Amino acid sequence: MSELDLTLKQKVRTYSPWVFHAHAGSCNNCDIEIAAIFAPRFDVERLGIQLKNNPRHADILLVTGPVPKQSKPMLRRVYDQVPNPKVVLVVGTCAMTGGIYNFDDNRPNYALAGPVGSVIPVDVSVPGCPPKPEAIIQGLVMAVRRLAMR
Amino acid sequence: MEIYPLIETATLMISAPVIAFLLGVAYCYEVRKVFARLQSRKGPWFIVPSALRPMLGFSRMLQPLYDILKLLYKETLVPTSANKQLFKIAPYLALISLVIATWFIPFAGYSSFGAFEFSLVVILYLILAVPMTFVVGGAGSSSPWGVLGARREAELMLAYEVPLVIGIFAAAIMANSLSLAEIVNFQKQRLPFIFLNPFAAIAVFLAFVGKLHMKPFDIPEADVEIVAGPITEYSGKLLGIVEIVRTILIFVCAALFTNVFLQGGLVFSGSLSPLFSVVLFIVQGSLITFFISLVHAMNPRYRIDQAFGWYARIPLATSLIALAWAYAIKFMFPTLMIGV
Amino acid sequence: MTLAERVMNDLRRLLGADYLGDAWKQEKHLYIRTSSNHVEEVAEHITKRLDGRLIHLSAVDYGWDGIDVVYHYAFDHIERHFHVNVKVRVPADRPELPSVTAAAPQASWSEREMMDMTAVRFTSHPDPRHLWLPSEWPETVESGKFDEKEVLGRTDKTPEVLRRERGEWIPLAITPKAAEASLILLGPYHPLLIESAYFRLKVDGEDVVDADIKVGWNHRGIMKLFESRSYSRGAFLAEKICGICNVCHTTAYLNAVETLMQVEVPERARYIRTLMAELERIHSHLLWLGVAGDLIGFKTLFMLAWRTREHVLDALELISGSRRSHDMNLVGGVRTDIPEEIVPKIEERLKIVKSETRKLIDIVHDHPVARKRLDDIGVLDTDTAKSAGAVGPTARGSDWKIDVRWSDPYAAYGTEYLTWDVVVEGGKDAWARTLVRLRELLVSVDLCKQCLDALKRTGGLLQAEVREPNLEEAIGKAEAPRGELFYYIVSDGTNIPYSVRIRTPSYRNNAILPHMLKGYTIADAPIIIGSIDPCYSCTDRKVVVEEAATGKTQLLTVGNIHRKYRKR
Amino acid sequence: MAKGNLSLLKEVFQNLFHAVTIDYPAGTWPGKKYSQIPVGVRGKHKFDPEKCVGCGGCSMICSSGAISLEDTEDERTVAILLGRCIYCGRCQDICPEKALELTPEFELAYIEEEHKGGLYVKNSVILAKCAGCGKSIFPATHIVASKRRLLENIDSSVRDLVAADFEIYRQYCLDCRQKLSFELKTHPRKFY
Repeated sequence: MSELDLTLKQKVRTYSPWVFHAHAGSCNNCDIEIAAIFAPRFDVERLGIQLKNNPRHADILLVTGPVPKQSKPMLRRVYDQVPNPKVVLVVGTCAMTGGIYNFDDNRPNYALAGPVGSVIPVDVSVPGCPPKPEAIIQGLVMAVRRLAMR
Repeated sequence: MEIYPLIETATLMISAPVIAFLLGVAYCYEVRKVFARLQSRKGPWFIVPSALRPMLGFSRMLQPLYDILKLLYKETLVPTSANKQLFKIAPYLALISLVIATWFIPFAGYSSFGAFEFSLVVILYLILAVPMTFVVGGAGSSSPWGVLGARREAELMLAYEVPLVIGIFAAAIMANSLSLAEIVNFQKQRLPFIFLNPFAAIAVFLAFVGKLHMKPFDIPEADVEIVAGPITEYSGKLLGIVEIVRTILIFVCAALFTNVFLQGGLVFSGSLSPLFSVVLFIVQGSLITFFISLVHAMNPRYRIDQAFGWYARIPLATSLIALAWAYAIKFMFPTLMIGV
Repeated sequence: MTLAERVMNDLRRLLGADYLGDAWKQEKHLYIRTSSNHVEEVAEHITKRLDGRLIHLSAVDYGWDGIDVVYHYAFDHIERHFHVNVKVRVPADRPELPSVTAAAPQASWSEREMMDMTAVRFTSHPDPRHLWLPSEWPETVESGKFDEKEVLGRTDKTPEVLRRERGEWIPLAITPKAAEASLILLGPYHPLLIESAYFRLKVDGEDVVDADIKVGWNHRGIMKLFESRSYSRGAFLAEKICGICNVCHTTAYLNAVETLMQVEVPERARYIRTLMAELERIHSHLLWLGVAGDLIGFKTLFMLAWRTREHVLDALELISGSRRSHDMNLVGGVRTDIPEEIVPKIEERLKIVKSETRKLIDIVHDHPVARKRLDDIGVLDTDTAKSAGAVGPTARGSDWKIDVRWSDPYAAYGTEYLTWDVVVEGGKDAWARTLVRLRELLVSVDLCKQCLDALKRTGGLLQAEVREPNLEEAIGKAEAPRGELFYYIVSDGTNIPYSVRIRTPSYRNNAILPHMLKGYTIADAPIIIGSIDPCYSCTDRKVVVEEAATGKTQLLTVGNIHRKYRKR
Repeated sequence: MAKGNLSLLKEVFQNLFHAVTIDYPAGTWPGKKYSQIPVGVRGKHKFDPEKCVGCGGCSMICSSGAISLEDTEDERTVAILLGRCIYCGRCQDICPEKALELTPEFELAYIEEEHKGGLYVKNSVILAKCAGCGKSIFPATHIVASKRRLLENIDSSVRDLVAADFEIYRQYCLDCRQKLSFELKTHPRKFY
């Protein structure tokens, strides 16, 4: 489906995605790279993307970190609070599989509740440790397209 | 009874809020763009690079409008613990009062009820209703952030409302009228009030900075302190209404300032004058918006007690000077002040 | 009489027959073995009389042989390199020790942590709540050295599930009743920090009356992971403890490992490590300046600082190939060289950073509103800083000169390599801490330049040959942007560490936060919390949980609305 | 007081006409599209299928356990799970044949539905069969490489002897070597 055939509803969703960043036990690398995409060098407000501090105002949920057991219910709750339609974008290796913290699948880390995908449905993933901000923007653009199709 | 004025009034009544909203969108965009540019960011693209045009359209000029439309298409969550009636009705109340306020504001000389004798008083009351409804909505949301935000909103309102009213009435005293159309007319024959009474202009400008929740007075919505303040719990359509209210409020404030202090765009008269006045009116409004966003970009946030103290000192003092100035001018140049 | 002799004499006199032996290891590290009778007196004597610091308290589980509890006292701020480690062995069947928290308040968190991680119990601890572990886990994790399977078997039960089973689960939600309570809970998801942290502020109107901090939500079990990988792989794990100060983490870890292996790092590698660490400090302080600006609502300062920071990241990327998480340090040296052609590029970026930093200092220094938000906020007087054991810029802003780079030089920080001064400010408030960081930025730029100059003259090896560890234990320290970073590694002679204990700077500073928050307003809370530059991924290598929610205090956070409260 | 405001005013007005933002998703030429891509940026992995011998050294050194070896009937697959890799580049450093490198391709975002089970970079090498029992043993190229390496490092006086021995027992799996130890007629270690 090409972008030209979008309805108004889908168009405005593409035009103004708002982002909430949920930190689920990551080491901070991905978090500061996410903050960096809102800083002057990469400023994603060009695309209409805004960082909101409130899940109730958000369309896209950015999640980082390997989800410690403690964070799991919180993450789930934040996900529930994002009004529909919503898209989950997972940033970083440890959010995707546990990365270095989940070194061996046979001997799981006692502290982790599994990757983000096991807690909430994931739409787009950005591998990297941490991904370069360009990669995060690329992931955001993918997420925006999915948001429009919801 | 003639039917023509009635039709004209009706048309103006319908078109005024729409125009106010669209200009508000433009001014909102300006705030965002200027804010971004001052920080050496690009902000929402004015012209989208060709590679992205299929996805993002030609220009992001209407970015605030897209935001609002998107919010209107979204799901709305209402916390069960909230006082639902208050919570839901508050944004609509604010919207209604602002729509009515637009009827009383002359738009480059055109307005539905601008010539009404006490239009200035009505407008001041109606724009006072906006923070009031935020207070009500925030308190009704039962979120601690909402309650804290409502409390701050009320305190801030007390702080900026006094210089605002005194400043505007200083101009009204000089013009000897409470009708906006009269005030505009008065300036048209003489000088804009920004030159006749600059103190009043400064006081009102500073009050508007607080009213529009720009830094250093974005205390009720201080994101790192109390999340989003009164609108923390709002989402989806209700948030969309709140955004519409904010958008119109920017226009109303800019237009009020233009009318009271910059003679509402009616500088020249002649055959081209209506069109020219409209353009000038919009440009003047955007200038005010520019200065507001400049202040917005250059300041951190005050604490609520500091903001209160600051308002109680500088803008209040300025507005009182403006009042004294108004009387002084009136007594010193009585001929200037009496109608021509 | 030197300080070392005095300390030894004092301890001999104090311990009497309990002085079971001593040994000098590393460079001026004294290890004293004693019995559990005199730990409190020793703590009191060292911290109060001799002006030493209690850095950390490690418990190492030796299985049936009992648990070694090591009290790490540092005197390096008085005499370089000088540390005293008091070791106590407690039996495995009755692992109890008196708490030293009353004598040395710094020990509070460390003791709580060790109670979580091992079976040791500190009797008479004033606040023996679980620090890291969920309160649902009655046993400890690391005592699972006995029966690892059993511990791991429990892992699929989350705290939520366990609490539900015990019938203590209360859905975290907003209720009108709770809204009346004047208890404001910041976090775990609060825009104040991009990481999750959890503060309880008891407020009266806007004024904070009482505060409690529950760090956590970030536990990744890293200390346990260290015990399952070799020293060389451990460096990469240390890199991932914190994304902001990863070079410092690896440097501290490798300082310990290299001491264990008795490997001498080549000179060029030392300079490269120092350069990376200093670039990282610039990046971290600029990041902090931006975040602090954001915390007082100064978005433009945030943008300007982060614009400048990009140049530092560019330089780091040029050197290592990655903006963050450089993976540069290896055991015995560094991985990649800095070729000559990129040195001028880095110098050019540093020049930009320097001029921009001066501009930023100008802006913040004289900005009336910014100063109003920072002056006299979050005052931490010198005595409290000393007794609570503040580290890094937090301590230096309170007129206390401690800096590992100066007091316990590692890499190329020694006077034979570089010349520089420790930045100390006497303001004791948030502004003083800001000023410390701003001035340190300029010092760091200068240090980087010195390193680059040194790289032009030095050559030779990048990595020394790696050997087997032949010491029993070693301490590695480094000055992270946030303060003193501490690693204690116990080796059993294999290529895998027997035990790793880490104390991060934010860990210590966080413990002081509740004290600093009292008496200010909610509006000040973000900048007070921000002024210590908290880094929760550092702090919470281990876990914390909010206590089982009792009826009265419930979480009132952004993050809390249960699904059943939704209405479409 | 005023000085700070003035320097800020000067700064923001300079910024007004000078944005540092790059045009990331849109830019047409790299200088404007990306911030910078210096030499040595660590992105997606790339195998050189000619060089890779399937020795598994990368899988052993990997700090995050992202590289796995999987043997099927006649192929060994070295698979790197991009969602687990921390891009430290140790595999690149350690690879004895220099067959693995980290390319500067860092834009790796993908839609989860399109790549269920994760995104892999894979390389397969053919496994040699044991002449005795027919089971698959080491990769054929690995055997060649290890012979080369062995001969490089061994004393020249016995090189021919070892080469001849290697040619014989390389055909068998470990079990068969043990079983056929006498019949293979290779020299025991004491000869060289």
